[in-house]
Amino acid sequence: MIIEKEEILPGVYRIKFEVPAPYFIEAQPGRFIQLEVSHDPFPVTRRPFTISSVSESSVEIVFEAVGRGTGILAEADAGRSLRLLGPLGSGYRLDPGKWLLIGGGLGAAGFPGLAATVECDLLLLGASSQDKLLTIRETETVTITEDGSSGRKGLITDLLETVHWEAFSSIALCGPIPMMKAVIDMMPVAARAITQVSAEARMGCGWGACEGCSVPKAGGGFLKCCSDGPVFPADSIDWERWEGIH
Amino acid sequence: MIIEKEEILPGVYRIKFEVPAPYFIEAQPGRFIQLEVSHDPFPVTRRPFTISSVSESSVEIVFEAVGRGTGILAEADAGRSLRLLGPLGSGYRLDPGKWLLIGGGLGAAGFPGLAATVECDLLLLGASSQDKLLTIRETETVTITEDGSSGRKGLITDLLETVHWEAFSSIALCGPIPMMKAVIDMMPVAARAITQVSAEARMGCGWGACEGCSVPKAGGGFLKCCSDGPVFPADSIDWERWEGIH
Amino acid sequence: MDKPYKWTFWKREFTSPILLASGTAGFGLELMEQGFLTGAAAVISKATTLAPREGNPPPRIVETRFGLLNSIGLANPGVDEVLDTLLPQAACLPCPLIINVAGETVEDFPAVIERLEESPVPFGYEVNVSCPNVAAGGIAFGASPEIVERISTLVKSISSRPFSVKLTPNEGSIVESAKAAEEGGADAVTVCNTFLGMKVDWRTGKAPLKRNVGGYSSPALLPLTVARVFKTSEATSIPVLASGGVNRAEDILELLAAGAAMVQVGTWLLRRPDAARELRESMISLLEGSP
Amino acid sequence: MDKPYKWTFWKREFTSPILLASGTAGFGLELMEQGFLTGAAAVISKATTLAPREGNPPPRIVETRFGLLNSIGLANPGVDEVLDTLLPQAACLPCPLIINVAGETVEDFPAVIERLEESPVPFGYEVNVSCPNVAAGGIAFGASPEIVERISTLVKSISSRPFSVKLTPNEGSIVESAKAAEEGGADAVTVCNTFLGMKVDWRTGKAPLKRNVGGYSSPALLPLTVARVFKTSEATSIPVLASGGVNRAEDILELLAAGAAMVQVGTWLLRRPDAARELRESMISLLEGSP
Ligand SMILES: Cc1cc2nc3c(=O)[nH]c(=O)nc-3n(C[C@H](O)[C@H](O)[C@H](O)COP(=O)(O)OP(=O)(O)OC[C@H]3O[C@@H](n4cnc5c(N)ncnc54)[C@H](O)[C@@H]3O)c2cc1C
Ligand SMILES: Cc1cc2nc3c(=O)[nH]c(=O)nc-3n(C[C@H](O)[C@H](O)[C@H](O)COP(=O)(O)OP(=O)(O)OC[C@H]3O[C@@H](n4cnc5c(N)ncnc54)[C@H](O)[C@@H]3O)c2cc1C
Ligand SMILES: Cc1cc2nc3c(=O)[nH]c(=O)nc-3n(C[C@H](O)[C@H](O)[C@H](O)COP(=O)(O)O)c2cc1C
Ligand SMILES: Cc1cc2nc3c(=O)[nH]c(=O)nc-3n(C[C@H](O)[C@H](O)[C@H](O)COP(=O)(O)O)c2cc1C
Ligand code: FES
Ligand code: FES
Repeated sequence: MIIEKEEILPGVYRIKFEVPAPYFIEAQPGRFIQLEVSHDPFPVTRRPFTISSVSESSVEIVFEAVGRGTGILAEADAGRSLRLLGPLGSGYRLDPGKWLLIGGGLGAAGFPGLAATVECDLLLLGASSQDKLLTIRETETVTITEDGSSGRKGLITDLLETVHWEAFSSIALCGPIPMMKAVIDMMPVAARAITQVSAEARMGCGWGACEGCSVPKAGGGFLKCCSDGPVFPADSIDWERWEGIH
Repeated sequence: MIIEKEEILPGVYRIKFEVPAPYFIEAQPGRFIQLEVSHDPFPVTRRPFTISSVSESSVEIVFEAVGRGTGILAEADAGRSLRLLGPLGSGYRLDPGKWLLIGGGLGAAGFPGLAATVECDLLLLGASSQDKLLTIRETETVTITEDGSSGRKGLITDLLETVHWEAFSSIALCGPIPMMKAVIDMMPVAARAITQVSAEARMGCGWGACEGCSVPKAGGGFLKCCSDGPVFPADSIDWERWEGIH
Repeated sequence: MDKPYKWTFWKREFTSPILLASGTAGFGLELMEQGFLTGAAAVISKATTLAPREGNPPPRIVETRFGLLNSIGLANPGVDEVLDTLLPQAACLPCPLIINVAGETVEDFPAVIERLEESPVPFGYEVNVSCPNVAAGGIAFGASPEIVERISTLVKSISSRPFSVKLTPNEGSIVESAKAAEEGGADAVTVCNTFLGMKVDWRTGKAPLKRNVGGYSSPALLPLTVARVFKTSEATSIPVLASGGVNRAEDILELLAAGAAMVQVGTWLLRRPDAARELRESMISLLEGSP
Repeated sequence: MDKPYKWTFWKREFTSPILLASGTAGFGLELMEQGFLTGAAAVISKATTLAPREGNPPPRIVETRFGLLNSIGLANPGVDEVLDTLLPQAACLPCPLIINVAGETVEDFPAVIERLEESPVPFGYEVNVSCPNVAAGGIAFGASPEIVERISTLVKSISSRPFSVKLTPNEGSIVESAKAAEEGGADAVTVCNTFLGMKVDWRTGKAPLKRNVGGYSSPALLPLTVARVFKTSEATSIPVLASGGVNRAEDILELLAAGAAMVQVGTWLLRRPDAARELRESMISLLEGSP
């Protein structure tokens, strides 16, 4: 059941669901849920959302209304019951040491949970404008926007020049594929090796059965976003092929 | 737009629609409308309802919630806008002289308009019980119910024995097919010749194009309920074949 | 699709790509009376056969959860009555009339069309090879490319009017049949028709349709039509008339993008007799609004 | 269907008529872990081929307004890996496992099954003749009754386990192919599979699926399955396994009434991994509640 709903940015919503059992509290950051957005059979499949944060009795997501399913969700009021499946997939490998988080747009939706779990030293957030920029509390954040409405004006890659890559022992990266690829391409090889990316793909089931959610694998073949991921070592992905999909 | 809605009997509703132009006032009794019950594409077709009564700016129907479409209508509140097509079909031939009206259950839904137009001398109404018995104002009415909860206990045919058929110059008959056939079978031949029946059939279009609404024609072939009727001379129908349909 | 939006089909220019599908618009007469033909490029008549046909026993229309089953059985007054009564009236239609022709044998098709040639009214024909071939045990003519080609050749030989062959999605290969129609001289193919469907009441074990199965149509079948339009338009060079599943302006644009030359609206017309106008208007707004 | 409701299939008794359809349940392992196999009579595995297959380029799943297009491309690790890894794990399933087999040539089918015979795990096979026959230019094996019969005969000759032939609704005649499967010794036919479907973005003119067309499934296709189950069960005396359009208990009962021996649930399982339990329970309530 939806217990809270808020439009945190224009067209971007935070929804908190009540969950009966406390199994979400165990969910490591980066895992996701599958939401049944309508009582009708249509749209047929559920919609996947990264778990943004959890408590004993609740789970939160942050999403942007981009289409049909998220449009229905954006209209849903507190009190509405929706079927929710999860936590699904595997999240970030929670290595000790200092973390650098790099998020593009709504890619940062999963960072609150991650930032609360690991030792997050620096958070770089980019977006087209302030309107699309999530804020994540209690973390040193540097922002950049394409229109300069928050932080520097430019692309997230412009922030990378000054990063001391050696200072971090883990990097989390999440955002649109071209943005992630640009970031990966600019990284020193050593940084790539410690980078985990949170991937997105159209999903059928969300639990490993349908082979619908393929992400091109480095060296050939495909990974299953829903069960091999959605968080993957950056090196396990074939970035060229992946970029070609969209 | 629905301007009034009332549950007049358990599961039986009267709905009054506002209509923009006064063309309904001209509709002769027995004509019908096609209502689009949902904004969705499903159910695909409209639902036909006899016009129960009309005013300059409104049209009324009386219906029973028997399935999906009428179920949706039964839930619709005043203020809801529905697309309405009509008046469709051809109604009663309004011959002068005394009329006898015979209705079974909801078959009497169209009688208020008819009774207000012709010189209605006697109205015979039958139903399974009082719960299903419509009341039509300002007309001498004799009722009969299967369970005896209103009027005599029995079937409408039990009322026919005492009817002075010669006293009437027109007869209107409407109800379930087996009931209508039973009435027709008991009538003197002369009465049959002055009887008009209001027929029902599953409709596609409602305006004569699809050949979906066939009613077996006396002498072979089919009549189109929507455009040849829905009101037909009793003699134009092949009652044996018609009864076999259901 | 340049402004002021025009679609050319069979050498005529139309301001709308919408055809009213066979069996759902009669001969256009009822719609004309109400002024509901605005927005329609042409009307396709209900099936016309050599002899009059009563059609199937009722009920002929049965709804399912997400669509419609019909079992009309090609009810029509026969070609004589069509020539004597309906075509003279249809001469007043504000748009061209295409006559849909059905038969029980291969020879029926040219026979009906030969008669129709007597009238100046038809703009062209739609040859419905989805109906059962009595001589071949009830398998649709359209299931066999050889028969499709033969029928097309026969029709071509007796009429100089353009014709489309309306294919069936239920049997055979629609692509092979489309190629055969082109080979035989058809000026278009209609892709496709209703899909074989059925409803059973599980409580009684009975089907509401007396013949058990009927023709199923539904807006949910649009992707099936899109695929078949795409494949047949790739495989042939004659115009493809799309038919199946249209109830929105977006659906029309999608079928045009998939390769259709014109798009038919059938079942939706039963619900919205003014569908052609409505759909055309909202299609134009979409086109104007698009970058 | 006497209380305590039992369905007999391939000489086994089941307390549910529900099979989990190929490609939507993996090998049942994920569902087993969650306890979601309750209510399922058997799991049908995803397609297994001789060599491993990567599958089609993503996106592989595209939604349409009223249904789902998939273009998985029979992605699977190949029969060796299935034998080495998946079948040993599947030995713990609480219900039987039927292996769905696909191929690119006629000979692939018996070759894969010959290997699978090495394992004690499979309860039987489902031979997917809806896939394209490379030697015949990509037309589905299932389109030709002769080829269906040949494949059935070959499979019969190398395995004593029961098998079903999964027919295609897209090409040929499903009734003729069902008869051919019976003739060749098949122990059941599966009727049917996804329908060829496509989506096109009218603004860009592009199809989201890289191969343009894919397999379409939707609850709105149920009447198409009902008709085909009815016709094939009339024409053959082997069990018919219904597949297509089920998302309610009523749908299952309708397919059983139309002649199905067992009923598969596919796409709906993607949305409700515990569909088998849910559907079985509500089916039993309907049966109890009915007069
Ligand atoms: C593991 C995972 C986690 C996600 N977490 C979040 C999140 O926390 N917040 C958030 O806003 N979004 C998230 N997404 C994306 C979100 O699932 C999609 O935006 C949503 O499914 C779109 O549904 P729709 O019906 O509104 O869009 P549709 O109307 O179906 O399509 C609109 C657009 O969205 C794209 N799209 C559709 N489905 C997906 C999908 N499954 N993945 C990516 N793009 C898609 C389509 O290509 C299309 O361009 C996540 C996706 C995945 C796979
Ligand atoms: C000319 C005409 C006038 C009518 N006037 C009235 C009226 O004034 N008041 C009233 O209550 N009903 C009237 N009906 C019947 C009414 O149209 C049906 O009850 C209604 O369409 C059922 O819709 P549904 O979706 O609720 O039923 P469904 O869920 O579709 O079916 C429920 C039951 O209703 C029957 N049914 C479905 N459609 C029709 C139909 N078109 N005609 C007859 N039976 C049908 C089915 O056989 C089924 O048993 C009239 C029908 C016609 C043809
Ligand atoms: C009630 C009805 C009657 C039809 N009659 C015919 C017909 O006589 N000849 C024909 O070729 N197609 C006939 N069709 C098929 C339609 O012309 C159309 O091809 C089909 O319904 C698919 O399109 P739609 O989804 O727009 O309805 C009929 C369809 C319906 C619903
Ligand atoms: C994602 C997906 C994958 C599928 N993979 C296979 C497959 O590998 N082999 C097969 O025979 N059928 C496959 N199918 C078809 C289903 O088994 C089923 O026959 C079809 O989807 C119709 O049933 P439904 O409406 O219940 O989904 C697949 C269907 C889907 C949706
Ligand atoms: S979404 Fe089905 S396997 Fe990943
Ligand atoms: S309902 Fe279409 S002709 Fe009567």
